[in-house]
Amino acid sequence: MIKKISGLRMFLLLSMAAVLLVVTGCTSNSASSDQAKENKVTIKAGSKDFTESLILGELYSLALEHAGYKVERKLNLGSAIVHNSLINGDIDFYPEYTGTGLLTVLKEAPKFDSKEVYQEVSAKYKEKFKLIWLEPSAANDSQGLVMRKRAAEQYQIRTISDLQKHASQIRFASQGQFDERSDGLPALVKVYGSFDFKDRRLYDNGIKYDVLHNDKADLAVAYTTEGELSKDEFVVLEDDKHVWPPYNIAPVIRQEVVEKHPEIKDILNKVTAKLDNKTVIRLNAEVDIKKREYNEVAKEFFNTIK
Amino acid sequence: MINESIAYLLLNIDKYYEAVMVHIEISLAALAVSFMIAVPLGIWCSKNGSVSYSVINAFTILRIIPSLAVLVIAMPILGTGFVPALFALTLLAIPPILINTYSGFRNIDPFVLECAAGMGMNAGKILLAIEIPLAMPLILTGLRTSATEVIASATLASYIGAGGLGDFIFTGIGMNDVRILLIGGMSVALLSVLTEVSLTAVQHMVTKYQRD
Amino acid sequence: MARTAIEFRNVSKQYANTSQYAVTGVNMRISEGSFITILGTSGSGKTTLLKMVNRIYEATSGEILYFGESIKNLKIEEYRRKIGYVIQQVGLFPHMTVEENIGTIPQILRWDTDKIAKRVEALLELVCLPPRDFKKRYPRQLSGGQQQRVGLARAMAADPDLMLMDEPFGAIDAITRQNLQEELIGIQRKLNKTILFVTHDVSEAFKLGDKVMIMHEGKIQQFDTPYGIISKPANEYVARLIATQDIVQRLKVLKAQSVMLPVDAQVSDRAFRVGTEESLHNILTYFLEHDQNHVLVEDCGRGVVGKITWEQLKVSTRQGKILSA
Amino acid sequence: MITYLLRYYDQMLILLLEHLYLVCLSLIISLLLAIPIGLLIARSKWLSTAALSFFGVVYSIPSLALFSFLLPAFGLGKMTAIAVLVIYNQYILVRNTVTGFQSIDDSIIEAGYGMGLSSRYMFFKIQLPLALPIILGGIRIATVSTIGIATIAAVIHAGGLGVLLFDGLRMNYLPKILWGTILSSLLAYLANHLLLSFEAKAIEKARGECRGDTV
Repeated sequence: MIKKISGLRMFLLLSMAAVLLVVTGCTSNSASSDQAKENKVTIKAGSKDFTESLILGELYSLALEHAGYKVERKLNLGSAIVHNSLINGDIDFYPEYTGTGLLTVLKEAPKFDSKEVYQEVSAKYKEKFKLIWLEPSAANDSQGLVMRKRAAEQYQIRTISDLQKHASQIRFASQGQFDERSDGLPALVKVYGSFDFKDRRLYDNGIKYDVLHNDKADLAVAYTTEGELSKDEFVVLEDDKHVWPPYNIAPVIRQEVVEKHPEIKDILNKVTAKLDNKTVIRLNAEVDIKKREYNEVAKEFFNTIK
Repeated sequence: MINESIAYLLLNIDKYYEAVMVHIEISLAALAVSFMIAVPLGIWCSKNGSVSYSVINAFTILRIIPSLAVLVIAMPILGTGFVPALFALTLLAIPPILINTYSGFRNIDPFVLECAAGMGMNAGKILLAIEIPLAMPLILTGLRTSATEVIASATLASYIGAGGLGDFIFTGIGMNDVRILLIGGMSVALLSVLTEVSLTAVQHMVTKYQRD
Repeated sequence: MARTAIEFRNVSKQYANTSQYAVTGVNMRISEGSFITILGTSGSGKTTLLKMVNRIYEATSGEILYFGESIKNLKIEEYRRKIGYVIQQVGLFPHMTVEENIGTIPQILRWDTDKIAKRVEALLELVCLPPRDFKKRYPRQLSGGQQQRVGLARAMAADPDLMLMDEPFGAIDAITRQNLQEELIGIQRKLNKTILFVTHDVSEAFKLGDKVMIMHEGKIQQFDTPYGIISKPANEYVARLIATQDIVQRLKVLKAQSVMLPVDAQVSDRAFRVGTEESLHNILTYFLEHDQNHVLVEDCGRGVVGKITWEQLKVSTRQGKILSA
Repeated sequence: MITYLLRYYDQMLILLLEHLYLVCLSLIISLLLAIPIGLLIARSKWLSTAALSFFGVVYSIPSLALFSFLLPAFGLGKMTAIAVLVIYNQYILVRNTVTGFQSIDDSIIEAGYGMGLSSRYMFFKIQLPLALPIILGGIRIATVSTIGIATIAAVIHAGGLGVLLFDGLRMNYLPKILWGTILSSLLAYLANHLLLSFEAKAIEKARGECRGDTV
């Protein structure tokens, strides 16, 4: 009997060892690019946990690898912890949105000029966190509220002000954090007044367009570069009282990393320069609508710009 | 931290109340439906030796499927909200009740049944007056196991819009806000413990005859 | 004179969380080679007394000596290996074969395999289980009686000087129990072990014991031969205990030896002859069936040693009855 | 579905191996903790009731919440996941260890000690083999539930098959969800099967059953 136990243990140990070997083997394989140069510096790349951020995180990682860096990917982090991970040094950079930096991280008042917002966040980030904002993208992935076109027409809702008036007839599909985040519903309430929705339910962010499509809700939170918005079925409400600042994309990177390896700036900026709204929506759509893997889509796009 | 949690709770007491109600509602519904399916099925299995093996095996395999997977996979078919969550949770709750009903009936001393039949009871009377009361303690144990699992797993239903206390956990994770998480997590644990305690009390009452 | 195997010196036992003593102030000596039965109702302290001998329970006060040495000074495991221990529930190890069960202690004592195998076979023969059929079986493949036989064999594996038996036949049906009792008597005769045997069954106690120890409320009420107890109960309790047995039952436990009148070896009477161990019950039956008024008692090897008459049987029976009433 | 498999089998394999790694490592740690705890508390009725109630309450905390509670302590990734899985497993494993040892008939223990067997001998040769079927049953249940709960660990970036499920949910993409389900269920099924065969052998051994020759 004792023999049998040790047999079981042995089996577990062996299988564990095998797993370890394979896992480490695989990750190191994918990390080392085909043209590793003399500098074997490892950069830890992060991203948030939604499609666009994943694609961008992967895209920047590919650019660094192409330039001969080793990249350790820590993609798919929760939006709420990614900033702290960066400060802690768990990651070295991640793609962030200027508006999010302004409202959520710095908790400043909203501003509406892209340049102004960028200047403010980059100055304050450097001073407060020793973090550097690289060049921002042309793409602007603002927050928004999206409705099914039919419902919007039915209640004649075009702007968020209209929505506020008809809120009691509207079913809202939230994803939890929007109700709590300072640049989410609380910000809207401050500017537009309270929203007494007929119904409010939480759904995973990934299924919100399905929920709208299946008429389980009328209204959802949107990001303006989402692939689904390319469809005619949905309409984004106009933020007529300007709650939301512009949300341009830029990698935020730790100061010491940039100082040690200044050329990283150019490598990443070159990628950001290619990102306009059309491109980002197209990339998102490849993943969310055509159901391809984000790393594949990123690689494909990178091959066209390198 | 606890104070902050309580402050948040008081601020959102309406939402909390609704979430608790929805959580209880969905758990109770799942338990009720699975009880109504599993008990008759278990009885039937205990009397039909040949099928019992395959039925019980099938449900044991179903039980192996992670609850998250059941939930996510039910969604494209059954849509979002209450129905798929109920479906997933019911599937999760059936096996313990089924298996315990089965063994509860199987464990009854055949002499007792022989006596009852000898006294002139018909099959229906034996079932109601003898078999069900004797199997009840084990059936309730199964119900207890199911209840714990259902109450804990009902939090996952938040992902597909079924509401409940999972909303707090879900939001708490998204926000990385421990206050909100604490409210959700602790409430579910409390709910589960309360259920356990009350079902144990019921079980105690039902098994009175076993003590002196 | 036989040595003293076990001696109790003012032994008492009080369980934790109770105010009453389970056993109070027991003093006694048990000589080597004797078969002692301890008789009492449940709660009388009989099992406690027994289990203090192999230190399953520790005495609260007093001292128990094993061949003159205090058992507290002996290494507990080595000491227990010298004692055979048999309990009502048998306690065979369910995951070991009969052979492995019996061989447990010899194996620990590092006997060589051959010796163990031989020992196991001999013991199985002794308890009337053909080794070939039973060696490889597991306990659950045995009947209750067979299990207890294996238990007995296991207890004797390392040839202990002393056997402790706690109601070993309590859960066994009447007929099997009779057989086991007789086999046990035979084994004891053959091997001359010292046996302490706890039982609540009066006839079993009287049938098996050279001497019977009657326990009540933690105290020894009487410690004497079966005949001594029946003819002179020490007190009311003992009298009542044996009175619950009817006369015929009592005759079953009385042996020819205990009431016979000694006679000269040269008797040429052609009367019916019985052995010294024959029960008075059988002799009475003989008188009633054959219209005879005496039998001769014969000891194998020594010839006729005594005589029992109808009158005498009546007297001894009445004596027992009057004294116990 | 098949196209998805053909295209991404390498990624799926990595996730499967990650899952295996999570499950194996947390099971080993769980066992190393649970068996001594079980043995320690099995001696006292009071202690075992108290400890099991405590583990029972912990067990009833939803996994999603427990994962996030431990985030500050262990950080993102596998560490937290393993900690949570180990904590959950304690309930099942400790409970079964305690039951396993307490279910041994008292007469067997008494007979063993009465014969003069040492505690060490009693533990390894008598008690452990007799308690083994129930302990193995606990290990089996713990393994299956660990495989299930480990899918949720993807939320805290611990990898594993849950990534397929959550990504599928994020992309709202059925093949991914299906493969996640199939792989995790298959893993659980195989583990269940494998451990069941060990268990059957242990039961056979503990009960003393041989092929055929019952009386």
